[in-house]
Amino acid sequence: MLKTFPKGGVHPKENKFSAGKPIEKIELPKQVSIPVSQHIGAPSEPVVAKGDTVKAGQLIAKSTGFVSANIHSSVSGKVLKIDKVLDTSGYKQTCIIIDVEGDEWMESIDRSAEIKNNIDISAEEIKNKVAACGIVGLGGATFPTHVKMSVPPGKTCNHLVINAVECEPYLTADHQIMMERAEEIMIGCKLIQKAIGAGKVLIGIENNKPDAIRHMSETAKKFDNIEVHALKVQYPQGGEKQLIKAVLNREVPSGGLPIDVGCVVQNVGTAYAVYEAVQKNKPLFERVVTVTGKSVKKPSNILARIGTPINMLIEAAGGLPEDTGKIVNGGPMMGKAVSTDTVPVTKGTSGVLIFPQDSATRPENFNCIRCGRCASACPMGLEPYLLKNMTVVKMYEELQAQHALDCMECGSCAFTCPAGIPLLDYIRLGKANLNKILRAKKS
Amino acid sequence: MEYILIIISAILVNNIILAQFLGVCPFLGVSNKVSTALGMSGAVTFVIVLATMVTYLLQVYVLKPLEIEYLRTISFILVIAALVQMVEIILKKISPSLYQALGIFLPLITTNCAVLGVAILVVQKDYNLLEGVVFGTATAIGFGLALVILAGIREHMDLVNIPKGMKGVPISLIVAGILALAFMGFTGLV
Amino acid sequence: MEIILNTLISLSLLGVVLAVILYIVAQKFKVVEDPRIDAAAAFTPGANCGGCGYPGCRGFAEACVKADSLDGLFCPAGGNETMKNIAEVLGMVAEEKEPQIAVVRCNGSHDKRRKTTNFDGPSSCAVSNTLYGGDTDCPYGCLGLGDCVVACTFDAIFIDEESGLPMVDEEKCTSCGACVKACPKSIIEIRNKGKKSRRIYVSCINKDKGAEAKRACNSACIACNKCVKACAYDAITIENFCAYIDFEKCKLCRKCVSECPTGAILELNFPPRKESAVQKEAKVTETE
Amino acid sequence: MNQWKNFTKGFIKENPILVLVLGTCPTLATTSSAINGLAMGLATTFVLVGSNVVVSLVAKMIPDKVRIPSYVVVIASFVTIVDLSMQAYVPAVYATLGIFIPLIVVNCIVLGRAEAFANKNTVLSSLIDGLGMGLGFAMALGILGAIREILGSGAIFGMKVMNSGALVFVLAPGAFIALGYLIALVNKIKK
Amino acid sequence: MAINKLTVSMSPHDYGKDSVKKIMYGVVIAMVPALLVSIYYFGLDAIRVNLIAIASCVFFEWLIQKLFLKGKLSVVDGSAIVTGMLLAFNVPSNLPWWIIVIGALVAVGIGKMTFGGLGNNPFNPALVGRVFLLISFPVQMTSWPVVKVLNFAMTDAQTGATPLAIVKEGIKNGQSFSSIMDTMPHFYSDAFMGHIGGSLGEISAIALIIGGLYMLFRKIITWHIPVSILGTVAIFAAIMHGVNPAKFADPAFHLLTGGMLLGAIFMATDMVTSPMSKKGMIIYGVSIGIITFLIRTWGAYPEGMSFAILIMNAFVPLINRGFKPGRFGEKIKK
Amino acid sequence: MAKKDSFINMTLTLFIITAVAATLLGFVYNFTKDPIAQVKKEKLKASINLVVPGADKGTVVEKSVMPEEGKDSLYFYEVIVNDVKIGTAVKTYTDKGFAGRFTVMVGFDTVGNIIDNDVLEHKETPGLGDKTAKSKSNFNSQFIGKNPGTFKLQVKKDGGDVDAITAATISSRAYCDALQRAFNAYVKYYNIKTEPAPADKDKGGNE
Ligand SMILES: Cc1cc2nc3c(=O)[nH]c(=O)nc-3n(C[C@H](O)[C@H](O)[C@H](O)COP(=O)(O)O)c2cc1C
Ligand SMILES: Cc1cc2nc3c(=O)[nH]c(=O)nc-3n(C[C@H](O)[C@H](O)[C@H](O)COP(=O)(O)O)c2cc1C
Ligand SMILES: Cc1cc2nc3c(=O)[nH]c(=O)nc-3n(C[C@H](O)[C@H](O)[C@H](O)COP(=O)(O)O)c2cc1C
Ligand SMILES: Cc1cc2nc3c(=O)[nH]c(=O)nc-3n(C[C@H](O)[C@H](O)[C@H](O)CO)c2cc1C
Ligand code: SF4
Ligand code: SF4
Ligand code: SF4
Ligand code: SF4
Ligand code: FES
Repeated sequence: MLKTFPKGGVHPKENKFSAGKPIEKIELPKQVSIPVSQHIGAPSEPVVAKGDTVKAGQLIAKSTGFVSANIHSSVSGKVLKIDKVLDTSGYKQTCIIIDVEGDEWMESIDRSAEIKNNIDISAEEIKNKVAACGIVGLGGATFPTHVKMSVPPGKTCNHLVINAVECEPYLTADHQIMMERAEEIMIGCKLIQKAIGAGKVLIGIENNKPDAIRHMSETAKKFDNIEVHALKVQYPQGGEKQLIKAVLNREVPSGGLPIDVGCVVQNVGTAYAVYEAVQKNKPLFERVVTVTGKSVKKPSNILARIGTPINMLIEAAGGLPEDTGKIVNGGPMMGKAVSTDTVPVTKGTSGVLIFPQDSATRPENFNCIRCGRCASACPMGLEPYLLKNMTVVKMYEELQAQHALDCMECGSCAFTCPAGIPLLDYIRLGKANLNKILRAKKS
Repeated sequence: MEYILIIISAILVNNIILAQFLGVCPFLGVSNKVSTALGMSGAVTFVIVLATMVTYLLQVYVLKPLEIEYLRTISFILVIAALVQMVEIILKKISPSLYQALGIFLPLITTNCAVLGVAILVVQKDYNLLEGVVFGTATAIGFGLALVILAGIREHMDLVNIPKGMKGVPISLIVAGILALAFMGFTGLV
Repeated sequence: MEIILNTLISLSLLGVVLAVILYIVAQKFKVVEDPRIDAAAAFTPGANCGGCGYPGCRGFAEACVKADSLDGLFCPAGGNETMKNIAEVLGMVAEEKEPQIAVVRCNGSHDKRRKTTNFDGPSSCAVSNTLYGGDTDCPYGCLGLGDCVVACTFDAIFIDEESGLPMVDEEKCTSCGACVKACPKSIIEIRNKGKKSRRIYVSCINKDKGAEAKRACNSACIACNKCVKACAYDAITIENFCAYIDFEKCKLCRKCVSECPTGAILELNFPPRKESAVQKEAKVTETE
Repeated sequence: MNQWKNFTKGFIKENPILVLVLGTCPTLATTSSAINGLAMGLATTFVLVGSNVVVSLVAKMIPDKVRIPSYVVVIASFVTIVDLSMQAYVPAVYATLGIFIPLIVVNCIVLGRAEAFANKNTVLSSLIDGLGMGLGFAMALGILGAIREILGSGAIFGMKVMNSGALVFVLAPGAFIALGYLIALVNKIKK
Repeated sequence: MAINKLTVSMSPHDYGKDSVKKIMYGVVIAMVPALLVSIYYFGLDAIRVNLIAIASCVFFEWLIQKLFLKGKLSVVDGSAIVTGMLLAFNVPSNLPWWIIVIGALVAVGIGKMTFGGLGNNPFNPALVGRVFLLISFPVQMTSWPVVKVLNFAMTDAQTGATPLAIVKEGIKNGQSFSSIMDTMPHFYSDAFMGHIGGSLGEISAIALIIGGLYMLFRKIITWHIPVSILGTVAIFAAIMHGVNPAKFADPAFHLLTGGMLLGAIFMATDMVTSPMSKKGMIIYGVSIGIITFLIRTWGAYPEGMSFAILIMNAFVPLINRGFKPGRFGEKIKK
Repeated sequence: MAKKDSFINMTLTLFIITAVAATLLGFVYNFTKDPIAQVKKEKLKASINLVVPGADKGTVVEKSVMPEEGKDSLYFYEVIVNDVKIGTAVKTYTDKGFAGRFTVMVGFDTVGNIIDNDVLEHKETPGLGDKTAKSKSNFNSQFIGKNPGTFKLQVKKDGGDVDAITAATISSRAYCDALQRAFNAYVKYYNIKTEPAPADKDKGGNE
């Protein structure tokens, strides 16, 4: 039997239309707008001013705290202004808007195609380079990678778990990067492994990517202490707690972090970015984005510069279909719907999903019929219907007692609910309000 | 066997609330939360058992020999009132939180028909002291059972959308009605 | 006769014995609770709306009894009368409060604010607000899903069909502030009711620069400073590109209202103006 | 206080059963027919008036700690009087109301009125309050009794109007259900 | 290119295929075999009772929604049809139409809509209706027409008793279980096929089991509740039968008669009124089994399934409180 | 408003109140004692009179008799008019009712014929089992004048002579059981010779 996590989970239709499509580059946009907050943590502070000329890879906003990340220009050109622009979060955000003049990269970046596989650099230096290059988790959470690499004193990390499950339907970016850049990824893994002092690297890949499993296993043979694990297809295997459970059968305690069970989890894309940062001095200013959808003409995996408006990517994928009803930034289970097609690609944009009108709206909803399916589907063992009801009647203390904060917003509950109840909408609200109350209590 | 029959009868077949209609006011009043319902059940059990014993002695050693059994009501209720008052005073001191939770319902135990009802039933059924105590305890458990069930259902209903006009007492009564309907299934067990 | 004697003796003996026991118990387990709490609680409206900031009416009564003075304690639902009663019970003086009322500080009705997206989710402002700024270009404006309506225990606020904005019923509103707490956009403010219920306020809270605000909503405050200049009493300040009228300072002269080029300043319950010249002027500026 | 208002409040506005929801046990137990309900209501009214008057007379003299025992004695005396007289003079009615007569003593409204009204009001007000509350109680019992009689046995005041009824309504479950809907209805009307 | 107004909503953006409607109509389909058997044995009456029950349930739901409850009309969700059908399955086929209508009114009106409609009711509506009728009209509710092809004795007129009643009465009168069974040759095979007296839908074990398997296959229900009910009853019956075979019926008899299968498969599994967690479901099922056995064996009523389910419905909120799913990462305290 | 709680006044108040109440009640009791006793007597009389007409004109002698089967004793009320025993009312019971104990009053003449009979107390289902009462149906009139020695006190279904109430066979059976118990005790007590009771005590019989 294939490994997987034991509790809950769902299996949405995979719809991986863009699988196997090679990563393609698209032409540069006329203008990019680069938000100063593309990660979890404090927003960065712009270090350029209106009128400055910048090169691709040049630092344009500096990290402002421990949990924060540097931001670099993705093109060369002139800073038009620093202004508030609607970004993928649905709110206006400070962005650095650059008129594109060309594609001149910083000289320090090694643009050669050669794979640099010798690791002759200390752990400390790896962390510094990763921090300097503004690497954040590309698995969706955009947590600054150098922070994760700093294992807190008193804790040890014996496993680096590489998250290559790509459990979200539609998305194929990780899949494709594994097919095209396996060796670089392995070197990236080795780098992270060295930085955190982990003994072993475990790569978890879901069984619906047999070619990737084969290719990665082949490549892994060239390196020591890297294992590839095939996993049964089940959403949300990519959730780090689930992944650790599936690969290592360890359970991260409620409210705890992977490091509490001696693990650090990184996405494959992140590993590649680490390779580029450390070996090639290349800051994170472009990433692979899957552009897909049922009515999209040419589902593609596109290497896009940060700050490119997503309508350019859609254009490259054959244009916006007539019947578009909803555009989602990210996967269908956890992505955010955007309110216009002009929002920029950020470090967290793993996919651009286009839903036709008829599947853009939610299914008809009924009263909860207490079928308990949401509770069975919840990988965290929560009772989503209860959390929702408690949010509605504002029972926050009870919410906390019912472990509402353990919810990782995977959406399995809402996916599975036959009554079409927007459970997660309420749970999110409940969590937000509860957090507000807890914060107020603390201070 | 005798005692088992008394217990089954008092809890299931002739449930004090669902079949005998005694103690309905606190049943409706203190059933909005399971925790308070449990507290109330405890308090009622305590008072019922104590009251059964005292009134039994009163009946056997005072009223009967003196042939003044017509004073049963007045003397029983007097004893119960004093008892409840005592429990209230003591509770206020030793467990203010429970006192707060039971709030106005403690004095209501005085006027809880169940307490007087049990005392009178024990006399009517000619139980001896032990039977009386068993009967009293079982009745109180039956009361608690109905109370806790209703509280559970009401707690659940607080979380869902009950039609406005039905909220509170009406819906509790209807739940009680259906519960009584269901408990009729136990008819004939004893 | 014997029966009567038996009755008399046994019953009164019972009475005496119980009284003695009760006395002893009462002595042993004495707890003192201030009886004034109940007295004060009797005067509260019993709505348990939480407007006073305490958990329920009794909680408020308790706070009043415990406090040295009634400063800062006020029951918005019961108003001055309740406070006077409570003060009387407690032998303190109640602070007179000017009557207050909730005002909705968004004027972006359907015709003034373009809808840009369809929100597909539960009809709740709080939920919508966790997702994004709203279904119009103005991320500050009212979402119109009526959380405030749900929060109001006095049925004093409702969504006007035509404008899609909440309206406050002056008769019913007790200024308890429940709607203020419920609104995720912090649009509702509790303001003095004003003489004869007349009020003037800026019905906008946007924090964007004028041009941007104007793009999102026709009646946004664009921070043009005209009202500030017009006000002879220094009642208007502009902060974060939005004007605010201090109700303590405002003398209800209405000059600012006619100055505002977007109509963001609202006046309520005033008699109609005599000359419409000023308004006309305003219109001219608006079309410019 | 306006005595008329004081009197009428017991009928709808503060109806002991339908609004205050006190005294539910006798309400449920004795309303299997209209006539039983009314009889119980009237017996209760008598006790209520008597105890209200006496309590309002003696309230000032009673120390707090023995207040409830004292009131209870007053109430119980009246109940015993009713009990004995009914046994002696109307045995037929007594047979059906059975154990519920002694239980008037614990009917929450009696003590409730003594506590909430009689002990702070004049004798006259208390009398009127007792009368109004009592009659309101009797009225509600009568109505509930009539409903249950019609639905349960197809009769009203003993006269057959339908062939048969749904037995449940003369049994315990029907009592709860009928009262539930009646209260819901009153809530609606009051609004 | 100008785009139309985009829809914005929270994640997830993909949804499972199942819906309340599909579940409810799935249950209806699962009941079809039992319906066919009932038509086979009771003739047009079976159709009549079903039609009246379904139509009145749907009608009352619509009416109450229209008159008293605001919000969108919910009759399309199909739950009223299920309730109607199950009500019909639970009554004798010769029940007068007006009693069926009253039953539907009680089921939908009191049992369901009073609580706000689908999903809010703590008690199983069809059972509320059925028990209400049983208590209110005991004569009509306990005169079962004899199935068409008469096969066992004890039938004076056109109505007869159910095997459960026959056995219970016989045992009460001092007959032994086996001697009673002798009067009903081929009892087990008849009961399996449906050739016994009883309410409309409960007679055929095979049809009910087919329905149950279909629902299991469609994942409408899980095995926990039916298996724990049937298992408990079987165990208790086996023990008692072993102790005194004359006074207590054997397990197969218990499982095949009365509303045992109908209740265990279709009524106790109503998700609205049963516990959420698997552990809870087992507690619930075992308790139903015990209560049913208690009533059947020592109570006044020959059949205890309906009562047992209603009683356990009342405990569901408490069970849900007590039996939470295992939280991820809670056990491990480092 | 109320007085302070001191030992003296608590005790005194309760004392006075109970004393006053006691005196009052004592008088009421004295006053109603006799009418109540009267009423009780009449009630019993009335039910005896129903099954043994004429009892109101004569005297009644109460006896308690233990039956052969069953835990509790039966009550015999011998009715003597003008020194002649015209019959005996027997208060009998059965535990075979649908829902518990069933108390029946039956009157026998001196040779054991049933004069009349009625239910005193029962817990049967209203509308079904309660038809055994005289006021609800004429079920029990079929026993009038019958002698259980010859009239087989079993429902027809069980091979007896009794027409059962539709859908309430259990209650009907129980009723017969009560009558039979009374008859057996009666016959034994007075040593009356009747024709031998039907020999084929079959399935309807008792343990
Ligand atoms: C429900 C859920 C699903 C996720 N699925 C994936 C996934 O498919 N692939 C992935 O790389 N990360 C996924 N993540 C993010 C991981 O939990 C984790 O943040 C990530 O693997 C850490 O690596 P990074 O910091 O390099 O992104 C998911 C998270 C959640 C909560
Ligand atoms: C406050 C905070 C502190 C964190 N500290 C660490 C850490 O010390 N080590 C680590 O490996 N990850 C750390 N993380 C990252 C989380 O393990 C996790 O990768 C991140 O929250 C995104 O995961 P997700 O995509 O599964 O939600 C931290 C996260 C947060 C929110
Ligand atoms: C709700 C209900 C109440 C019943 N009440 C009685 C009753 O009071 N007396 C009785 O003999 N049988 C009662 N029964 C039992 C049935 O009517 C039983 O089928 C009947 O006694 C068998 O007799 P039959 O052969 O005349 O149908 C009741 C049954 C039900 C379902
Ligand atoms: C498996 C299953 C069993 C059901 N059983 C019943 C039932 O026994 N009685 C009933 O009224 N409705 C039943 N329903 C329909 C529906 O859930 C029921 O009407 C709700 O209780 C109404 O809120 C069932 C539905 C499902 C899916
Ligand atoms: S979104 Fe939260 S509650 Fe829902 S299934 Fe996922 S973890 Fe559980
Ligand atoms: S899945 Fe939906 S219908 Fe089922 S219990 Fe959860 S919220 Fe209710
Ligand atoms: S409108 Fe607001 S302030 Fe006024 S009463 Fe309602 S909730 Fe309170
Ligand atoms: S004022 Fe606030 S709470 Fe009220 S509808 Fe508007 S956004 Fe919602
Ligand atoms: S009357 Fe209130 S508890 Fe019985």
